[in-house]
This record gives sequence, structure tokens and C-alpha cells, in this order.
Amino acid sequence: MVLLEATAIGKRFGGVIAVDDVSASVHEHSIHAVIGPNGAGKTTFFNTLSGFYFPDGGTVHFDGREITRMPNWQRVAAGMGRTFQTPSIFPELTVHENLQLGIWSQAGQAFRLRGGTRAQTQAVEARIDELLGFVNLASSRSRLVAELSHGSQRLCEIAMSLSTSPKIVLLDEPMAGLAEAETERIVGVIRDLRERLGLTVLFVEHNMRVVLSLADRITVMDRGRLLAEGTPNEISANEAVRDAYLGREVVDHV
Amino acid sequence: MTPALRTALVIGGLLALAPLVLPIVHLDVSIVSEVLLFAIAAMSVNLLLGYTGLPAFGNAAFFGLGSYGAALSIKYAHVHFIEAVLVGTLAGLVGGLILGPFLLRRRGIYFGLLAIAFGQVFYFIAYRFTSVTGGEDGMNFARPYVGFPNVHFSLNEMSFYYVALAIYLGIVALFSVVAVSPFGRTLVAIRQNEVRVRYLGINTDRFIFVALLISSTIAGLGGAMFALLINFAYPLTLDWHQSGDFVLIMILGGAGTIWGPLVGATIFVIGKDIISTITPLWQIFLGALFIACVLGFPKGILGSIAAFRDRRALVGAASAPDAQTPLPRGTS
Amino acid sequence: MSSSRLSRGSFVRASSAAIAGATIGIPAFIPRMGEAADAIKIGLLEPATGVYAADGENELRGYQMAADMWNGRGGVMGRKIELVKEDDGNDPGIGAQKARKLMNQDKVVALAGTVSSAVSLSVSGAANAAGMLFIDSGGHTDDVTGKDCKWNTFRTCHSTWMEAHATGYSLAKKFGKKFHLITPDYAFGHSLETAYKDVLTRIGGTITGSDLTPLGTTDFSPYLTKALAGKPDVLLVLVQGADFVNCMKQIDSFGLHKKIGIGGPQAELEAVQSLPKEARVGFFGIEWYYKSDKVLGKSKTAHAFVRDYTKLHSTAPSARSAFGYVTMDRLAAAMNDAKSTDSAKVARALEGAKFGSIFEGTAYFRKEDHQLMWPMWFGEVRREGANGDKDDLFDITDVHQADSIEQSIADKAKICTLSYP
Amino acid sequence: MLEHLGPELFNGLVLGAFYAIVAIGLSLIMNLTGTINMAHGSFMTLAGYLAFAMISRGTSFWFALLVAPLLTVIVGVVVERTLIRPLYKREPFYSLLLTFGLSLVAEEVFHLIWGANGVPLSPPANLSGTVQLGFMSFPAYRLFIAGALVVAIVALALFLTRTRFGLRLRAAVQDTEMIAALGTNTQVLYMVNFGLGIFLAGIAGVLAAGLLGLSPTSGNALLMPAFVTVIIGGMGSLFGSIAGGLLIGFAISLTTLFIPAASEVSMYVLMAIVLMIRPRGLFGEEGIFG
Repeated sequence: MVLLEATAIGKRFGGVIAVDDVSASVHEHSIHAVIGPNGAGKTTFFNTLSGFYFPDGGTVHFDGREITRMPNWQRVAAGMGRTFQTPSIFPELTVHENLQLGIWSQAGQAFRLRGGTRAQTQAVEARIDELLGFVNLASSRSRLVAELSHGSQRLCEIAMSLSTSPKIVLLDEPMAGLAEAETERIVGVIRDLRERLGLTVLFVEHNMRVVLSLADRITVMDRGRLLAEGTPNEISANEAVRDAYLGREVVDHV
Repeated sequence: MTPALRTALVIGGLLALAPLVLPIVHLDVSIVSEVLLFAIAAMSVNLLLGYTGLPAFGNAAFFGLGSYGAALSIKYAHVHFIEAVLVGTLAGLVGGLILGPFLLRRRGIYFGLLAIAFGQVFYFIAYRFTSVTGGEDGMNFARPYVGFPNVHFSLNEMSFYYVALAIYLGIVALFSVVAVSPFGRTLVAIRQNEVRVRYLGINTDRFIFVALLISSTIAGLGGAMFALLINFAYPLTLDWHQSGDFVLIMILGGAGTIWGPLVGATIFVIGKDIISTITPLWQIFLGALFIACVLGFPKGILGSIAAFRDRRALVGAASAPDAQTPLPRGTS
Repeated sequence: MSSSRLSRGSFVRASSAAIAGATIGIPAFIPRMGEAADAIKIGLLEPATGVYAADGENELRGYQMAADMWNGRGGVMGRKIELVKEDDGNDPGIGAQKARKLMNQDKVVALAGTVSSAVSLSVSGAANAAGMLFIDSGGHTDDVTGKDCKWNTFRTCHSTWMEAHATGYSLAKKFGKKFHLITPDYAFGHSLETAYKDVLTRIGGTITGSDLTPLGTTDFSPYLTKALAGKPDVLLVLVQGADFVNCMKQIDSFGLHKKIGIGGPQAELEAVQSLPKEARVGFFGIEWYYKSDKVLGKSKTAHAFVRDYTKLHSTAPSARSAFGYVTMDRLAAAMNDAKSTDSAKVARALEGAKFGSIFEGTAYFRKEDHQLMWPMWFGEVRREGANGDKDDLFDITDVHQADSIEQSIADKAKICTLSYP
Repeated sequence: MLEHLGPELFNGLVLGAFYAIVAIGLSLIMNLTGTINMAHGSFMTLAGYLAFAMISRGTSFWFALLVAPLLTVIVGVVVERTLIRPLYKREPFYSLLLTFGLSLVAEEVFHLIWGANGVPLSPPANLSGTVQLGFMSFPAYRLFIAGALVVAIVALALFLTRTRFGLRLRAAVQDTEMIAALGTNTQVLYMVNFGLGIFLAGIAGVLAAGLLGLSPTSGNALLMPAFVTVIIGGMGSLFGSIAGGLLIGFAISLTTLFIPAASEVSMYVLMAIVLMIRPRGLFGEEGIFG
């Protein structure tokens, strides 16, 4: 079943066409990657799906509803979580406080002007433990996020995106700027998102090796257009994709 | 007793005893009332700018609305003290309701510009609507009685001060509760990263709107009390220069702190009073204070003290094993 | 309404005084806390900053001269007068705050001063709440001695009503009874407009038009063409400050003053000095002038005042200086008469007492509204100084006695009742 | 009433051109560095006073019109280097607060040097008359101002679109990081950009002094309309500032004619209407929260 479907998305900035007539279908319980060389428009495409921008043309459907122009915060309520290329967190708050917000939000408690009851607090704490356990950050619970390593910040952000109990998680270049060991941690967590939590994952990624090993389906973009879509095997065999990646890095990595 | 409550009791107690010391330092009790009312106005800025990160450069509009709300209700409806304060406070709230939808549309610099520009509308209305507001000449009125059924009593400067103090401490209490509530935490999170807050499923517009309404109501309350302190309402209270003073007071004391506005207001109001008595060039000193504060004390007095304490705490913690790994350079 | 431009020399003095003040500021501040207990302290509120700073300075000079004169004679009831000055910042809030400070901390026995009408009103209220005498020396709005009149508040300068009537009668006599008004669209303009309409009702004239112009109007040419089309005898320019300068410059460039009479409620010497020559045209009300027999007459005090002031400050005294002098002089005299510094007693002593001062004839504070009833003058502005004196810019032609230009006691009674506590 | 329409519209044009040129300067500074320059009006006043000082020492108006803004630029650049530069990495309200303080200091310094009341700055004699243009007559100085402002705006547009430096400046507004990577010294860019904004303020300041008079606070009168111009036109758009300025100019002149009491408020009403329809202003770039 298709969970997230983009149809003929177009987006321009001033005179520049960033995304031109791109479509993609993300199936439930799949790990779907969007790749493309620099300037391919993949992040812009990604942002129109997550509601960071609204597309100029085309439609986005999610979980059976049209969400093309739905405000980003409503998409979260509808079951969409996302992360950013540079970890988007609250640097001056602790890991614990970072996670509270999403839980409050999902529980409809964020608007409270007073602290919660004991039962409410306990429920929140239990949920935080659960999330931290999942991303393996329990030991950093009370540290300021600004003090964490880059990889841990990213894990914290993934935990935050999970705190609202999404159906799909959108990850924007989750490995960007990470060392080898940290990349492995994230790869493990992304696998777990599907295996253990049963979620759907859509991610934009540069690192071809990671994409080929992780994704079920791959959408390839180039210069704002859709170049190819298929399984990892189909994509690595595709001539056009090889041409787009001038350095033949696909071949080298396979 | 929590440390925060202890601090509150100590400061509250000192403020309650302040009138005893004033004659020694050559100050009139009414100027300390003014300090409290300016602190209240600066707290209204603090909620938006210090906590939520929105450049609230137009809060004088709400302050002035409160001022005129009180003055007009006394002049035309002959209401008593408490009613006048309530009308002024409501006027601030209404101002927030009117401007909110416009201000909400933008953030950052643009929000600041909108706040200044829309605030000026009220200035011009007060200035122009001579037949009702007295225009440039302002409105004079006698301070009304505090009226309860069967009981009337008037407030002299000393009793007025204690009323102002009670209101100020009430607002401090409100802030202390709200600051640690999910709502308050969300505002702080909005300041740090609004996009992320939205991607946690929170309609930040709604939070900002409510923060704006609380802010405008508090400013209106401060303005109403200010009009009753000087028994006068005039257009300059609505002007953006007045907003600038409130922002300075907040920054001077320490943005995002509970007691910062009080510290800032004390320095600003009393400092200005003393310097303007000494030299006609006080405006140069005031301008220099703005510049020095921005360049030298960006965190304000309380913020700098807290940062100093934190730094010591961090130095102490540095010996603990640090799991931090060096940040790799981004690839994009 | 306007203020003077500091001359080069006075700038040097002002800045060196300011620097001295800043460096010795703190020690200078401390003696104020505990000086001689027997001095009679008068609190003065004048703007030291903003657009009225120069007016404030001139009023202060007047106050100081009168205080020095009384102190030179041995003081009031054997006690020296001490002036305690505060900057009202042109802000009614600051004015009220400083008034309280002067009353409660400096223990002054009376307040005086102010230039901006809004500050006059707020100080009047603050003084009233404390039961303290206040003499408004320079805020012209009618309300001070009109609907906001108070037992404790007196006013030295003329009301806008008086200015409008003095000039209205003179202009009608000189040019004719058809007026066209260019009115600034705020409180001050509106009250002048009402007053001029009253003049025309009394003498049977007509208004051919009244244009409300917003503050900051730069181009008056549409109003001027419109005015001319109505064929008035007189064009009254009620706008002030920069707008006034613009309007007068355009009147000059259209040559309007050669076709019809040009006039306005009041011109101040310092303001005219700072005008470009091409804008120095028309006939205005003048509240006091240092160089005219019609003003000074044979009053020895007046001539001595002008001589001493000019010597002391190297510049001619303005009407503002006169306001300060008259106010302080009357205050001291009233205390002397009342043999008390009690506000109510001094107020009673001020009421109705006739006195001669630095102008020809006598004057008195009217008992019913506390307005100073003294003459107002009328004359033409000169482009260049006369008689070898570059400051001699007015040619005084008419004198109006106060009774003929201020609202009658009967009319005032409808809006103002003074009630002593 | 209608016979005044022509002259009033012309006034609107002159006024609008003033707002536009001040707004462009503000907007340049705001876009590149996020600095809200509350002292912009003070720089205008400074240029006016410098021109006044030069003219009263015998130089010609034309010389002063050119040199006074340049001197003001020097002051501006010194201010930028010493006071504003430390704030570039900080939140914008710090720069706002600092420049607000600066304007207070400036006002008092002008007061000390040139007095509290206005000083006369007369335009040259050959511009003091009126020019008969078909059905109506225009004050010559206003015609000249309109022309001068148009020339200044066109020159700026050419500078920004035709010169290498101008192109870099525009690129930097889009992406400061990128231009730094390309090797342009951003600090020099910031300085020149600030100087450019101040130069425009200076020209406007001298021209306005001849029209509106000169007093310690006179420049501030143009500041608020210039802010509104930026809001209406949209931040980051040169064309927006021009259109916004003219729109406000006409709005003010027309309300002055038909509903004088609303003349000050008219631009705010216009601003509210524009924002309801286009939250980013007429020509503003799309932001995150659209």
C-alpha cells in the first residue's frame, strides 16, 4: 500500500526551477531513498513532501489524504516525522527536555500553563526512557544537547521525530558529516525503525553505499527532474544514473 | 522551600521595606512605583523577546492603550480605581487581539518592524483624536478612590506603591509558574528553533498568539497603573521610543530571567532620574547606556552573573570524563 | 511654541558648562541633600533637552535674574531664594515624576516652569494632588486656566485665546474682516481656530476657509492657491515649527504677502532669528519685546532688566526670559506679602494683586481663573534687523489690554471653578 | 478639491521618492547583515547639518550636496567598523538597540553644536521659484528633488546590476556563506554596503533639509515611513522599496487632500492591507513560514 505519494511536483525559486514534474510513491513499511548529484533538487523535493515549502504544482497524498498545502505542524499530527540535514534540536535544553516537547505535543498537553499531575509526569518520563533506549542515548539523558557529539545529536533528533508517534519518518541526509562508526549506528537505527517499530522511512542521502545497502526503493533525481526509480539493483544498472554521477561512484561502490 | 521561592521572599521583603530607606538616598516613593511599573512593562517584553525570541519593539502600544483605557474610563465613565485598572488591562488585551493576526505573519526582523510600525498607529490615533484624548496635551484626571460597596478610600503615594508591589509580585508569580510549564518550555523552544517545534506537531502561531495576548495584557496593566501613578495619559507613552526603553530595560537586566526586568528598571529609571538632575546632557548618557549594554552586557546583568556562575560550574565539570567527540566538518 | 537657536558663543559656554557639570556632577549633587535649611526653595521644571531646550534655558535665565534681585535685597522674609532645577524632558510623565521629587525630596515650597502644554497640565495635576502652588510660565494651552484650572495653578504667559484675540482684532483692523486659516491638525491648532472664529463672530467677519494640515506638511502650495481663491483679506498661518518655516517660504515665493495680509497668533524672537530671511514676513502677536517703547514704556524696571540681561548673557532677552522673570518676581512678592510660604496663603496673595513689572502698565493674576492679565502686543516681522541691531526684528504697532482679549469672567465661570481645599 | 489633485499627486511623488531612497538604504543594510538601523535618520540629519555648515561657510549648494553625504559616509563607516561589526553574529535586536542608543547620542550632539531649534538651509536661488508646466505650476526645488532622487535610484540600480561589486553584493544577500567561499572579503562587502546605505541617506538628508528644514530630530520623521516602505515593498527587493515608497507617498498625499485627519495613519492602513494580501510584502522573497 502506498503511504506517501507525490505526483508531478514542481517548485521554483525566483527564476530557478528547483524541482520539475517529479513523482514518487513510498510504500508502507519500506525504506525509500532519494538520491541525486549536488543540485539535483532532492532536498527541495523532500521539503515539499514534509511541508517545509509548498510546491508550486503537483499534489502530495499521505495516508489516503491530500496534504499538498497542509501546514507542517498538522502533518506531524497526521503521522509524519522528519529530521534535518544539520541536526535541528534545541541546543540549550537537555536531551530529556528536547524529548518532552514532542510527547507533550502528541498528548495534547503542550498548551498547559502549569506543570502536570504525577501520573502525567510519570507517563512522559516512561516514554522518554523508551525513546532514549531505542536510540541508545539513555546515558546522555540530562546533558545539554549542545554538548553532545554530532552523531548523538542526530540520534537525539531521530528520537524527537519519533516522540510524536509518526507513521513515516523523513530523514534529510542522516549520515551527512558523520564518521564511519557513527554512520553505522545510524544505519542500525534506521533499520530498526522498520524492523522494530514497523515504520516507513523516506530519506535523502549522498552516501551511495549506504543507500544501496539500506533502501528497498530508490528515486534518482538530476537537475530537478526525475531520472529513474527502482530497486537498488535496477538503479545501479541504470545507464542514465551512471552518467549523472560523473565519477561512476555507483560502480566503484557496488 | 525552593531556592526560587526564597529569592522571591527576600526580594519581596526588600521591596516592601524600600520606602523606609528612600529618604536617605533622596528618592521619592513614587519613583520606586515607577520602577515597578516599568519592570512590569519590561516583563511583557521579556515574555515575547526574552523567552520566545520575538523582537517585541511595539509593546509601548499596549502600555499606552492601558494608560488611555484607565484615563478615558475615569474621565468619561467616572469609574473607581480598580475598575480603571481593569479597563486599562483589557485595553491592552484588545490591542493584542487586534495586532496579533498581523504580527503573527512574520518572524525575526520583519516581526520587529511590524511591531514598531503598527504600534505607531495607536500613537497617531491618540495624538489626533483630540476631542476624546486631549491629543498632544494629554489628559489630566484626579486619582479615583478605591471603591468597594460601602467602603471608599483613596490611595496616597505610599499605599499606591504597595498596590503596585502586590501587582508586580503577582506577575512574578505568574511568570514563575508559566516558565516551567509545558507552555513556557514550548516558548523557549520556539526561540531556539521554531522549525523544529513545528515539526513536533505544534502550531507555533497559536503559542505566539497566546504569548502576545499575555504580553499585551501585562503591558496594559502596567500602563493603566502608570496613568494612575501620574494621573495623566499622553501620546508619548504609545511611541516607539517608549518601546525602545522597555527593550533596553529587559536586556539590561537580563533577557529571559524572572528578576532581570526589575534590575533593569531600577537602573534605568533611577539612573535616568539622577543623571538628568546632574546634567542636561543626560540623553547622551542614556544613549551610551544602550550602546554599552549591547556591546558589554549582551546577556544583561543577571544573565552575565548566571553565565559567570555557569562558567565556574563548567570548569568544575571539566575534570569529569567527557564523551564528546570532535565535530566532523559537514560535507554539504 | 518655538525656541531659540543657541549662538556660537553660548554653545561654547553651554558645552563647557556641561562638561564641568558632568565631571563635578556627583559632588554637586550631594550638597542638595542637606543645604542651608532656611533658604526658600523653589522647584523649576524646564526642558533641557528636545525641541524646547532653548526656551527652557531662557526661562531659567529669567527666573535666576529675579531670584538674584530678591536675594540682593536681602531675600524674602529675610530668607534667600534657592532655585532647584529639574529637566522635565518635554515628557509629561517625567514632568510629573520630577515635580514629585521636588516636592517630596527637595522640599520646595512652590513649583514653576514648563514650556510644553502637556507637561504644564501633568505638573499642574501632580502639584494639585500634593496641594502645592504651581505657576506655569510658558505652556500656552487654554486648559491650564480653563477647563483644567486648579486653585494651586497660575499661568504667566498668555493663553492661546489671548493670542488669537489680540492678533485677530489687529489684523481685522489693518486688513479686513475676511480670514482664511491654515491650521495644524492637533489640539493646539483646533483651539486657535475656535478662538479666531470667536473674534470674527464679535466683529462680524467671515472665515473664507480653514484648512487642517497634518504635522509635517511640506508643500503648502495647494492650500495657498485655495486660500487665494477665496479672496480673504488675511491669511492666518497657525502652523508651527518646521511647517511654519515651509509655509512662510512658500508664501514668500508666491508673493502672497503683497496681495493679502499675512499673520499668525504669535512670533517668538528666537524663532524668527532662526528663520531664513525669505520667510520673515507677516504680522504676529508678540508676548513681550525688549526693544519697543510700546512694551517697555517708562518702566525703570523694564529698562534695567533689558540692560542687565543683555550684559550678563550677551544676547537680548526674549519673551521667555520675561516669563521667567515675572513669574519669579511675583512669587517672591506674594510670599513676602503673605508672610508665609504656605501654598494656599501665597495663592491668595497672588490673586488680584496689581503690580508693575518689566512692561508698561500694571498686571494681575485674575482671581477667577489664575490667568495673568497683562498686555499683549502686535507687530510686523522685519527681514533684517533695524537700528544697527541685528536682533531688532519686530516692529510693534499695537497694544492690547488683557481684559479685551481674554475670555470674560462670566464665560470662564462656565468651564472653570476654583475650589480651595 | 480636484484642482489640487495634480499638485498633491506630484507631492506624493516627491515624498514617495524620499521614502524609497531612505528605504533602499535601510533595506540594503538590513538584508546583508540583519542590522535594523534606527540611526538611519540621524545620518540623514548629520548630512543635512554638514551641508548647512558648508554652505554657511560659503561653499555652493551643489558642492555641499555631493560632499556632505560623502563625509557622512566616513562617519557611517567608522560607526560600522567600531560599533556595529561586533553584532553581525548576534540577534538583530541588539543592533536595533545599539543604533537606537546611537540616535539618542546623535540628537544631543546636534543639539549641542547647532542648537535645539531648526536652522535654515535654503536651496540655491535658481531653484527657489516655481516652474510653469502646462496646466499647473511646480516649485522648482521639488522638481529638482524628484529628478535627483530618480537619478540616484537609477545609478544604484545600475551599480547593483552592472558592476562586479554590485553583483557580488546581490549574491551575498542571497547567501553570505557562498560568497565567502568564493573569496570575496565579506567584511569589506559589509562595510561598502553600509557606506552605500548611508550615502543614500546622506543625499536624502541634504535634499530634505532644503525642503523640510533641519533640526536635531528632523531625520527621524522619515525613518518610520521608510520602515513601512520596506514592509510594504518586501524585504530584499530594490524594486519593492521603490514601489512601496511611491505607494505610500501617493497614499499620504491623497488622504491629505481628502481626509486630512487620516494622513498619518494612511500608510499604516496601506501596510495592513498589503500584509493581509501578501504577508511578505509586494515583492518580498518567500520565507520558511509562508
